[in-house]
Amino acid sequence: MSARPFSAWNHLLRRPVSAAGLGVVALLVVLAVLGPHLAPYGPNAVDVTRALRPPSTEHWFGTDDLGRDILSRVVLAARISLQVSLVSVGIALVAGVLLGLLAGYFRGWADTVIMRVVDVVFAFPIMLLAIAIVAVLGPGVTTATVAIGVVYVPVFARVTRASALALREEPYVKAAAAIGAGPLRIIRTHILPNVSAPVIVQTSLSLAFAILSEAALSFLGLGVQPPQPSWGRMLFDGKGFTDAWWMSVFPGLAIFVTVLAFNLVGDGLRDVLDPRQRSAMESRRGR
Amino acid sequence: MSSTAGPGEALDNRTGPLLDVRNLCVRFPGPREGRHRSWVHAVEDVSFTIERGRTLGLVGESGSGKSTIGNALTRLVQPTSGTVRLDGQDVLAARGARARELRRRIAMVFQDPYASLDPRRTVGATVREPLDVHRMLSGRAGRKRRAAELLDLVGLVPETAARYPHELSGGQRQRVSIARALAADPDLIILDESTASLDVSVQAQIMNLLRELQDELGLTYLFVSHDLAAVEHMSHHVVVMYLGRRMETGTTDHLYSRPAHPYTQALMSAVPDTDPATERNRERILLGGDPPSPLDPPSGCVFRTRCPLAAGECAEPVPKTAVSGDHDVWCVRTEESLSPERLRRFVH
Amino acid sequence: MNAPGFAVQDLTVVLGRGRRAARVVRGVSWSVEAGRTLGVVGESGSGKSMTVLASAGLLPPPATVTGSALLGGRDLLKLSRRELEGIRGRRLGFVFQDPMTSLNPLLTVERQITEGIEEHLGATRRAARDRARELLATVGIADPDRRLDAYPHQLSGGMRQRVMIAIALSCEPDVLVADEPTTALDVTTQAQILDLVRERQERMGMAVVWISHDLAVVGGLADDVVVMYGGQVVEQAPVETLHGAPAHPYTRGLLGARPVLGKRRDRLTAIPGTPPDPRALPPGCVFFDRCPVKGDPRCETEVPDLLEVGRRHYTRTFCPEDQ
Amino acid sequence: MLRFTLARAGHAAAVLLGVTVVVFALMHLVPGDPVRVALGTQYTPESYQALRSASGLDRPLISQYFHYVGSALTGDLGVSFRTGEPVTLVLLERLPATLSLAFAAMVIAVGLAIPLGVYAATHQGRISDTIVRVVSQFGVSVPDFWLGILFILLFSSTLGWLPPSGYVPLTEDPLGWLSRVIMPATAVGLVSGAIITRFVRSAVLESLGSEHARTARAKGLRQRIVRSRHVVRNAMVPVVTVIGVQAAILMGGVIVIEVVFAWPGLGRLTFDAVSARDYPVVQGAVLLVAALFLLVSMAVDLLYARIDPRISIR
Repeated sequence: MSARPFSAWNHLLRRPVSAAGLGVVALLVVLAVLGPHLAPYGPNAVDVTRALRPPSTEHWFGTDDLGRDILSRVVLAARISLQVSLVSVGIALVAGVLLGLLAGYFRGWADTVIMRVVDVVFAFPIMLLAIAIVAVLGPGVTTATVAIGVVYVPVFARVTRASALALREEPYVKAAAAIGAGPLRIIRTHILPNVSAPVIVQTSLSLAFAILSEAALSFLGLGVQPPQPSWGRMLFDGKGFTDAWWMSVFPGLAIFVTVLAFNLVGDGLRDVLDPRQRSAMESRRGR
Repeated sequence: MSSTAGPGEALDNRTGPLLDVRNLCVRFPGPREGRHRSWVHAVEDVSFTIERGRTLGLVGESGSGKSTIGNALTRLVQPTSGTVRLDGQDVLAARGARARELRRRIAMVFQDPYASLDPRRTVGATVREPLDVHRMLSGRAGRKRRAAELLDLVGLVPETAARYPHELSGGQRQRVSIARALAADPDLIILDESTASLDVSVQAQIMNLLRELQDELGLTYLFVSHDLAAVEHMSHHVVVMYLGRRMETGTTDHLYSRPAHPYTQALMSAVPDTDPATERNRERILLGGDPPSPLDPPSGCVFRTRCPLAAGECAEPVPKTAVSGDHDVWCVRTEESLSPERLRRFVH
Repeated sequence: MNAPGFAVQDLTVVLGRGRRAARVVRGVSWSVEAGRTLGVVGESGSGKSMTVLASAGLLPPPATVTGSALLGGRDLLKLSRRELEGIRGRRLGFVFQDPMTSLNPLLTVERQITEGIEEHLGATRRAARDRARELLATVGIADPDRRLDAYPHQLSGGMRQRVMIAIALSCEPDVLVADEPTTALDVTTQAQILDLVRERQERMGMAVVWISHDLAVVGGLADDVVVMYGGQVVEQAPVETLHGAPAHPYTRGLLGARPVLGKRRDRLTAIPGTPPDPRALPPGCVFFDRCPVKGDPRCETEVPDLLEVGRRHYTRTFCPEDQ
Repeated sequence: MLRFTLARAGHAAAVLLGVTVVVFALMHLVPGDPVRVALGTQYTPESYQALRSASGLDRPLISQYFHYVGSALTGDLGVSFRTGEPVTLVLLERLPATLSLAFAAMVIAVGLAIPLGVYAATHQGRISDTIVRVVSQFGVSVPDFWLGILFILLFSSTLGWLPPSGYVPLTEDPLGWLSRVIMPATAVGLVSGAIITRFVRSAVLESLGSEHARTARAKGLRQRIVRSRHVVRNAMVPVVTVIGVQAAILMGGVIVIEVVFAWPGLGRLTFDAVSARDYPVVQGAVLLVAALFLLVSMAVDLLYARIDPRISIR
């Protein structure tokens, strides 16, 4: 056992599967940042004479119906995908954790109101609500980001509330209260550090779902707007070209690998950080 | 208000008891039945005092309300009625700085050494927390030095400060809990089943440590436990509780040698004797059934539904009866239970 | 020796593999005859429960068990899974520590009692129900008809443990293994359960293995006591001998550590330190670093043998207390 | 049990009321004037007024809301901006296609997940467990609409085994329905199935290690009985909840998959309505799906209470 209890990084990197997930995430970040310098062609370098070429040494992923290089578009779409999912999960994280803490630690009417609203939002299939929000606000990157963020707020609120509720009953939180520590101090020193584990896990898993949601919205024409490349929209465009399988396979593969990477990291984090497993371990040691 | 209680402070109060609890009631909302809301009577009309430097043992089985009393004193639960005075100051009515000062003076050690320390904070941070909360000892260095002193006091090496709870054994963790409780120079320490989840050999270490600390620092304890032998070992005075009520109170010596309440007698006779020979040959009082629900306690004596001596009069309110000077019992049949041939059953 | 007793011989249990392997039980031997009670005493991590769970095949897979566990002339460790299933519940009944988690929350009391009876005795559902009702009455549950249809959460802790005992005794086993069955209960309830087990044993004549951390509980119940520490038997004796003339420093420490009702002392004789880690056991006596005696140069380097120091009295130390 | 059912139904009704508020509010969040937007190039002051009063948009907001809820209760969800048809009729026409697809997907998901999850858990650490874990990890991460596209590429375009799209009602031509539903249902079902599989596996693992399972073994019950009566049965309690939650996620997947397979259900309808800014239809579809989902989760809770005797007590 390591000296510090939460050297999550080391634990994570020691697990080959999680390390692979982290590697892919790192690669994606590199693509997102350096994409324009790495892509062999411009995203909208239309060349109808080269339309619908299968994969070759010149165009590794082939070309689309307008002769655009699919590899370049896949690479350049990484940035927008990551951007939408990071920002939307960021919105959901901040709002959800705040609401969850408010509901879970202070209970009372705040809890009642927040949880009723959460129940209502949970009554909609997530995708449907996102579509409805985008439908109302008009399609585009910003509205898609907001829509995905809004539908994930309740997820974070629930996770945080559940942890806060459980932590409130922990003897060490009671011990702090018995000493005379005020609610703000207790939240800062005892609750927040201890809810962070499930919230971090949820963040990673939500990033995966957000990538999927963004792809689905863009597929439906409600997210990223052409001509800006996006994985979801590329799939929609390729749908009609049943002979040009590469138009459908590679953008989809990009989504799949990205989502898989975030899921692997999330699962790894859960195993390393999950408080239930940890406490189960400790109680076994205890008696 | 100075943060460290000097010997000259509050001399005027030194004559009275340190802690004076009167008519404490704690009720929790129970399930709702239609429009009628039922109440869990966790603690009903409990009074006791603790003299400075002494230990009061609060003994009872699960559901007796003994832990709720500890929680009420540290204001983890809000009492329904009653008063709590520390050195003559009303603890429950205090607000603001005064309330914080009173909180400083009442500390608590919890049962589960695995759950009562924050897994993400070092031992040092945990022990320093009361100092931080009460803004005692300005300066990091001063607080660190104090933490090291405290660890030394409870028999841990100073290096322990840098370690995390999961690296310690149960006994070591409980020592950390005690160091935390001592940090802010409290007058009263509530020990809520503080040795219950430790192994026998470690329990003894902790009980010895607590007694040494009491002698050294003049501490006052409220020792809450289900363990009759441990309570006898630790306490000067004892309160026996059942279903939120006092059954019997008295000095430890008197109460343990002449238990007057049938419940106390049953409780004592249920403790297995370490000597196999006496254990086999003695008669014991076996109680039938289980305690009634605290949602709907019986009228009069709450023990009457399981009491071997119960009679019709037990359904009436029970007056306090003095057994001797410092020994009271809440039982109208106590003459019955004091009869010599009944006593012989468990006095060996 | 009486035939339907239970004996473990040189039982060793290793949990996990490689560097993290924990030797939780090391060469434990004891036996108990029909109608007699063996108390197995030790603190957490002493291997007291592991010994019995391992011999009945109730440990989760990454455990290596060697030695033998003899019941009715058969070695349980050599039986196939199917054969072992025929022994468990039929000839070997179990009662565990926490009756809340040990009973299935989704099944009625009736079903949890009858399934074993149907399995082992081939009883019909109706016959099994009648038997279950009878059993509840014999373990002291009032109104058994109503309780048959109850779910565990509707019963009190004491009643749940009575149900567990009814299940364990349902097929009239040769051996009852009780693994800390009163630890989770209040002291008055504990007294009820102890009384019940004593009474049942007198009627049915089975052997009882009572595992506990509490020497006092075992004192009133057992004929013989085995004291375990760090996976080994450190002392074994008839109960009177063990309490009257304990030979091992650890046993003496345990006896002195508990406050005794009616016998007040200023200090308890605490044992300093903490029990050893089964993944990193000392080369010599397991108790060495906590031992107040350390009266022999071999203590630190050699593991002492379990030697006879009196009639049926064995202890594993280089410095047994003078008798 | 009756009291539990009533309490649960009361809760669902309250949430549904909240849902109507959200759905109603969505409509009124539309930047600009929805009627004007909807009319687009066909805008004339007369047609504007006509559509506006027909939709009740000329009244105060509160009264509009009560009117909306009142009408919804009587089954009136307004008229489509685009076709002028009653929204309720439009929705009812599309409902069977969606329900049959969702149902088929759920059957595939649960039908795969429970046996696979149980098998993996009872063979923990073996190669078969690893395979199930890897495949379900992939399944969780794959976008269902991409899976649908791949299916079309493989089974329709390349192999020519199945029709690439279209819909035949189940009642008219069961075999035709089956040949068309199999690809979209599998695409959605595999993803949900993967999520449920992982959950089943961990629930069964936990149940295998539980103390009551140890008691069952200590009774000498045969392994098969221990597993079916004590391990899997208890593991199903949390699994039921997850299946309920998955029903919602699956409905979301169905919307997109309907677009891929030109499946004339609510999803396709919503998609078209969003593109055409036909707000009453969007509103109606969202409300209907939310109501359906509430119904499902209520059914799940009641099922939960039937399995777990501890629930109905509360």
